[in-house]
Amino acid sequence: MDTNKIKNIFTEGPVEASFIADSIAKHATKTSIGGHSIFLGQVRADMMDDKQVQAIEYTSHVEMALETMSIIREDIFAKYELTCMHVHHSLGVIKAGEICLFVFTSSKHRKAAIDACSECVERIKAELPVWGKEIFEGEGYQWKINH
Amino acid sequence: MDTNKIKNIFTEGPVEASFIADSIAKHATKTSIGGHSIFLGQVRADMMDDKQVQAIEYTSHVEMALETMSIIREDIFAKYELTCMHVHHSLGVIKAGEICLFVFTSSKHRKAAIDACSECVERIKAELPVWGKEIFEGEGYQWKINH
Amino acid sequence: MIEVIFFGQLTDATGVSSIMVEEVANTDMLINLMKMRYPSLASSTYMVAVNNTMVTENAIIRPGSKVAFMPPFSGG
Amino acid sequence: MIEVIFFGQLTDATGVSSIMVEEVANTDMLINLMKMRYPSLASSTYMVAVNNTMVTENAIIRPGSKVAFMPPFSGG
Repeated sequence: MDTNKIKNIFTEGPVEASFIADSIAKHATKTSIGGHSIFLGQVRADMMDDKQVQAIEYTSHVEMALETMSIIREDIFAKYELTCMHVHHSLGVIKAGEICLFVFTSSKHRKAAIDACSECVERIKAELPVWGKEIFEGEGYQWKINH
Repeated sequence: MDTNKIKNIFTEGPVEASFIADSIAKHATKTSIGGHSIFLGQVRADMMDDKQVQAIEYTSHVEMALETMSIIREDIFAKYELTCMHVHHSLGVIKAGEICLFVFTSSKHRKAAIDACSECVERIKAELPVWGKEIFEGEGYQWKINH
Repeated sequence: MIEVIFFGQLTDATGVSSIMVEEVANTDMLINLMKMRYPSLASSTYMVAVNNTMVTENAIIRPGSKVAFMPPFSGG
Repeated sequence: MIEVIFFGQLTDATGVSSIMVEEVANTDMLINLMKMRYPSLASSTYMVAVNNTMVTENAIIRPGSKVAFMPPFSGG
């Protein structure tokens, strides 16, 4: 694995709407793009018995996650005709209502962007060594399970 | 058709990144949402022979388009478990690199949001009476064809 | 009177986006009338909607209706 | 020495996120050693990666390696 190719995807804290806007605006100069597809993961205030999730604390085996993400990126660029793909995942405590995952794909035609975005999200959830600790209001926690 | 239910989707000019950011930020209070899916259509500077598209001018049979969109909205809410869905389509001259379509769906689980967004985009392109006039640099134009 | 509206590339064929015509009984008659007035319509592809509802067969046009001639959609 | 790191709910089982252990020849031996040291690991679900590569069968561990014990992923 050529480590020069490894991009960081992790950011401490939530993904802000203003960051997403900047990311979109940067693509205005890429006039071969016809469609963007964006997925945003948002922390839910789920109720478990009588406890409510107030935040998720994310941790990761960062080095391994970045290597895995790099492989996912290569696979997706090989499979779809994309102009670009950007992935941002939060680490640390992300409160309910905040954004913890931002996947952004762009292509000439919409289908490649939409399919690549959705495949990327599935692979991130299945393959990246990242863990979410659901912290309850008051006290207590449980470990998140991906479906 | 209950006209009270008919929401406007048209805006004169491009969809700005800051508008998209505001739209995302407004969902932070909806803590039952786990995933958002966004599609953005961007005007491409396509080359046709030796002429380059510098903008698309959009016109619509607005009244009919809004009635059709209202039906699409009802169908999609009946089919998918969505928290909300927002659609914005530009009218007037939209320059290459600018955003002309913004479809935004949110749900508890990602699959409903992603599938609903993609279906909504397909139906908008196939069913809404909207036309794009591709204006070339210099002079001349051609009418856009959807695939 | 009936309001007839043209969209997209059909406005290139007709040179107008909207006209008022005397009552005609149905869409077949209106289409024939329009083809006589704007001969290049004959070689155009379009759909017809009466009062915002698409019609695929000959349909009655009541006075005061709005009839739209629409080429294939190209939004988004 | 070998660095052993634990993630997610495994840190509840072990009480630590990272330890250094004397060389052991392979992952089977390391897993047994860890289960002896942290008995509640035996009832946990986890995968093992040696130097960021997932291993599914017994694998050699070279000195200076980093071995990760990882519960099912739950990112996104």
